[in-house]
Amino acid sequence: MSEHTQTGEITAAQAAHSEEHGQAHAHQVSYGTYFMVWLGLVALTAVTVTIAGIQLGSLTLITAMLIASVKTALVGYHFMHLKYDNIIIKVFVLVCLVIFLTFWVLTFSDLSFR
Amino acid sequence: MNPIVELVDNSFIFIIAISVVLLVGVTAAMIYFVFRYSEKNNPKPDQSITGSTTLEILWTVIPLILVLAMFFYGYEGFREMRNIPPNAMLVKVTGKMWFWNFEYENKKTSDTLLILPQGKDVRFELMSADVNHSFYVPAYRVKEDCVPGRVNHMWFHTTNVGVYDIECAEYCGMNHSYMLGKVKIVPEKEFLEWYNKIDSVKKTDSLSVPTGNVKTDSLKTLQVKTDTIKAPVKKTDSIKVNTKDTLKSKK
Amino acid sequence: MANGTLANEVSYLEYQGKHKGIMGWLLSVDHKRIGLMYLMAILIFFFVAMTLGVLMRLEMLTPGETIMKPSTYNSVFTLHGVIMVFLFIIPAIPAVFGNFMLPIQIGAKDVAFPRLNLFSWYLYMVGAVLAVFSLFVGEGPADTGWTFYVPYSIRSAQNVTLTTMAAFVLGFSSILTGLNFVVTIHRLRAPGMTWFRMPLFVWGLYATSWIQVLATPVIGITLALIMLERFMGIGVFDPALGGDPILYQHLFWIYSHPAVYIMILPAMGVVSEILPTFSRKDIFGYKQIAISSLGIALIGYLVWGHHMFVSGMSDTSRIVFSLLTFLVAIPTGVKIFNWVATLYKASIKFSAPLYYVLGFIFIFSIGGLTGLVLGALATDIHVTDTYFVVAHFHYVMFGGMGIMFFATMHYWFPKVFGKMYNEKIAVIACTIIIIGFNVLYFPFFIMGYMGMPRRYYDYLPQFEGWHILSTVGSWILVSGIVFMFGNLFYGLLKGPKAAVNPWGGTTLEWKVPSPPPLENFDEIPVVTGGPYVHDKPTYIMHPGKEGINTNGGPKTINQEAAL
Amino acid sequence: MTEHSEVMQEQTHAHGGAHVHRDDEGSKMAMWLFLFTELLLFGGLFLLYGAYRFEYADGFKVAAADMNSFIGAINTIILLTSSLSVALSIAAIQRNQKKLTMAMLWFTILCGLAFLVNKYFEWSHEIHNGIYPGGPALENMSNGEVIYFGLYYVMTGLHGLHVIVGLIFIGFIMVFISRDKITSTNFQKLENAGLYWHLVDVIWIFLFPLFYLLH
Ligand code: HEA
Ligand code: HEA
Ligand code: CUA
Ligand SMILES: [Cu+2]
Repeated sequence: MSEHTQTGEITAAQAAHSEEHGQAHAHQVSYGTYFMVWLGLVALTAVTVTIAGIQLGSLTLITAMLIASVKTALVGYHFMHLKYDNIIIKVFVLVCLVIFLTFWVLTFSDLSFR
Repeated sequence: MNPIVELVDNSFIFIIAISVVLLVGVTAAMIYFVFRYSEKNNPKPDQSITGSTTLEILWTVIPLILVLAMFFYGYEGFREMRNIPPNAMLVKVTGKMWFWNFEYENKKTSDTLLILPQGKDVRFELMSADVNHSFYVPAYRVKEDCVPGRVNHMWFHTTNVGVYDIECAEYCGMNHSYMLGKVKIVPEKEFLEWYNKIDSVKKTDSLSVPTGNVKTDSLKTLQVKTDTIKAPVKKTDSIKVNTKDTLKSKK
Repeated sequence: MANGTLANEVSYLEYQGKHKGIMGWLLSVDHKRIGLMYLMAILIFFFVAMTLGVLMRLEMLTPGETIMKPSTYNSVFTLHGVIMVFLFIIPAIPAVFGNFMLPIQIGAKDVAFPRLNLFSWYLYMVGAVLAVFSLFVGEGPADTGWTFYVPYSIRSAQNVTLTTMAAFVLGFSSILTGLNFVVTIHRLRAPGMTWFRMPLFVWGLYATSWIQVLATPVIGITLALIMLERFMGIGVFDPALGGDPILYQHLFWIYSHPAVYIMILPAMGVVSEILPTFSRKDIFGYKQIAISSLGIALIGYLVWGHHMFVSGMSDTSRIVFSLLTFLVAIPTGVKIFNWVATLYKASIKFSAPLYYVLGFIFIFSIGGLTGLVLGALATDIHVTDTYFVVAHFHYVMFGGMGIMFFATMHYWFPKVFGKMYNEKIAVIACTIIIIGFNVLYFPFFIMGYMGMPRRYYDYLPQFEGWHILSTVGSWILVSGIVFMFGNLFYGLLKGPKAAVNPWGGTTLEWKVPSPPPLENFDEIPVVTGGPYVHDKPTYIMHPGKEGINTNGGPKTINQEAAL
Repeated sequence: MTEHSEVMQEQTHAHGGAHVHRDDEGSKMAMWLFLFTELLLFGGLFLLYGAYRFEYADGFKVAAADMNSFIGAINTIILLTSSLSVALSIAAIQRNQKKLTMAMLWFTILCGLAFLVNKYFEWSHEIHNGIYPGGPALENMSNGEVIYFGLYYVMTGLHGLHVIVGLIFIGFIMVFISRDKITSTNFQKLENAGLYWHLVDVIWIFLFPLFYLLH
């Protein structure tokens, strides 16, 4: 695993550049913020469990997935620091998600019409 | 005439014709340029040529139109293949390692040899008893996989009297290449005579034909050599009928 | 600085570091040495798989048993396919020449993660050893075809587990290489090397790397599931337990279709390098070629279902996949047309690499255009799983990527080894290869349309003539290939020393010595223009000496480059 | 100019990672790319889950009724909390609070272990009841249930494996911190470990409702 964290060489341009955002991208987030996010996550967990208890039919799955997505967004945005990340990382994440989504859509173009 | 065969062959010719034109064009231009603009003939290259928006648009849009046409032709043939006539006669086809089993509507069964009346629409329900197979009749340009656990469909219209090859086109183990069969098209009267005979055909039925290059003994060995195969399918009753199929019969 | 210059006079081949002799290679994290280690390993497996191919042709020379039993034949084509796909064609150009040239072409000293790079090589070797191992233990190698379709792959008593494990490990090697390249391209470009000043080979690798990262994990999990299914019977793919074999095919092709563009995009990148060099002229439509690489990669994700047109997939799905399939032809066509247009009003120096490229354009077009026959529903249903498909993919894989691999070996030979080969013999060998290739594979198209199914040990009498012709073609091809490798090998041992820039290339690798020094550049160059400009220099090789302030002038460019 | 040529000189001497300039941004990018591969690795399984859930909706419901959603919920909270502590450890190292950083990471490891212990009891309970691939209880179950449990074991098993890998990753990071290899100005390794841990958390966020809350 440590292989991935190993730093690489960089060229002059980036070396000069890194003073701005290559290295010390230390955006300090207050402990309180993280705590609030955690509270939100726990609350959402409670909501999912409660909703699963009531009979909502096909809505159960949809709400469960919606809540899970919101939780993921919270984790990604705050805990994983996507909020402060370079735009390029955000684009990467988007590309990955879009491609993953197309796998679903196209597979279900088979399953749901079979 | 058989409409599927015609549609398949026509779309093949259509695609190949366009392809040949493109291939010849590209190759000819390439070879011409290599000679015309060789070091000797053109010592000074024209460095000002780096691209052309007009050309880029042309060779994006024209190919787009061409491929959409190809798609459309392919789609038309496909629609015919999936458009099963409602009163087609039904034959259930089961692929087993490594032979074909056919069951007619009156429960008459036959292995390897499929006898059909001339000039009829025939619908096939394709099933498998073990692994994937693919029921392929090159003369009618159709094939469809036999997948364990489900039922697939296929149909064709029988035309000329004669004997045609059946091949298994999905790899299914050691004797995949010997999983052959024949479809014999006979005049309707002759068919009905055979069809209404009570007992099912044996492999050595008088109507059977030598199966091409397959040595007769290889037909005998078909079922013995199962040694490379582990346990057979556990529940054979799990084959479910595919009710949600989009291919509604022709109204 | 004096120290650095000294170190740079020693080529990477001669450099003696901490470790001497063979360990200096096996533990080297230098991208060039790793590239060469890949080359050795890959060539060995290429020879093995080619030999298997020739053996198959021998078996098909006569109907019935010629030299092997049916079960042997089944293992042979499986191993041929697995080795060709996972051990040769996917890693070949990226792992060998990508590793070697990518850092140099973007003006960097190494890839972003040199140690990870070495680790990928070791993973590759582990996968390779597993594949070879499967030959000798238990019941022998898998006999499922390289597609490992269930339920046969669950039931077969052969060593399917080992073979899938090999493919699994190789997948991770491929992922890590891709990951390394993406970061390298984003982070290590020399000052002034904007996205649209990158050589097109780099663009090809960039698109390829993204496919490696985003598609390969899917096959990883799929193959792992096959292993689990064999060990424990978890049921997800076993129809006896309710599993759906068609779902397996979806997962397999979600990776394996994009994988065919992993195979071809780097090769197309090399085409875009060789053409401007020997045309002595800028490439035609640089941006379109660059973007079309991304286009192919992207659309490549959407078409996997065209391998399943007769599997029992829903009709809606078949129609959607067929339509999407045709869209890939557009960016590919854009590339082909731009390449041909590059030759227009050029000043062409005819040579072996260029000859291979011309062969590529011709042969790959045949392969690609017949891909359209497969993409159209009606025709595919007739020819799928026949020799038509076998012909198609040998035309695009061998005739496309394989031929370009040969071209690449010739083109960068002087740079990699610092030696020259015999040009005349190279041209003759290329001619024999192109002729042999077509005699070998063109009959497959005809047989396929006549209804000769693939993976057939035996065949019906109507195909005999075509099979004989094709087997004869394989002998012509063998002689051409032996000739070609012999020539290269002789050049390696006895060839004259190569100049820094024997072809008059314009990209950065032609600005460093042949073979390149350990760290490629003693000073990171500054880029001032496009990669294929022939009439003026577009690189400043010693910005320090010339007193160029790389930090001052092209600031905006730097910012763009940093993305 | 002066500052710049220094950088380049440094580059000249450096080789093979011996004395190289750091590129945190590149390191982070690599980590994200690696997370994508993890995501798609699980993605294949999620796709299978979706497909079979679609095909065998009833069987899945029957099977899920067996699951103890209480344990599932507890485990969810445990993982969420461990995610918080990893995030806090990064915030702490930024503020140069080494002790707090280490404490937070210890806490994370404890959470991870608690999660695994819970999983262990859950699995052994089911295995005890004969519910496992090829187990006696599955004999009488419908196809949907068999596949549900097949996927359950594979997905939670693979996830558990990731928890273990994440723990080892964090363990290494703690060694680095104690040796001051990771500091308030050089903590990308910790950040990467955090990213990995959060991904493990995110996957569980989906596994939980899919396997436990399906009544
Ligand atoms: C290097 C690998 C490679 C490449 C690049 C391609 C490229 C393409 N492939 Fe191929 N393919 C394979 C490797 C590859 N393939 C393999 C290995 C298999 C079999 C797997 C197995 O089952 O074992 C396969 C199988 C396969 C099938 C399934 C066949 C079947 O099993 O039934 C199909 C179906 O659509 C297909 C289509 C295409 C298409 C449309 C392209 C397109 O990308 C081609 C685009 C190129 C051109 C179109 C030619 C050049 C363009 C012009 C000259 C411009 C003008 C063009 C037009 C106006 C149209 N391929
Ligand atoms: C890059 C990919 C690649 C390449 C280059 C090749 C190359 C060849 N292939 Fe391959 N082939 C595949 C990929 C490839 N194949 C795949 C993926 C399959 C599908 C497998 C499956 O169905 O699962 C397949 C299937 C396949 C089949 C179909 C099997 C079947 O369906 O029944 C056949 C049949 O003839 C065949 C033949 C050949 C031949 C004759 C060569 C020839 O080109 C080989 C030429 C060989 C030489 C020219 C050898 C020269 C050199 C030496 C012998 C050594 C000399 C030594 C020194 C100089 C030191 N291949
Ligand atoms: Cu049955 Cu092939
Ligand atoms: Cu494909």
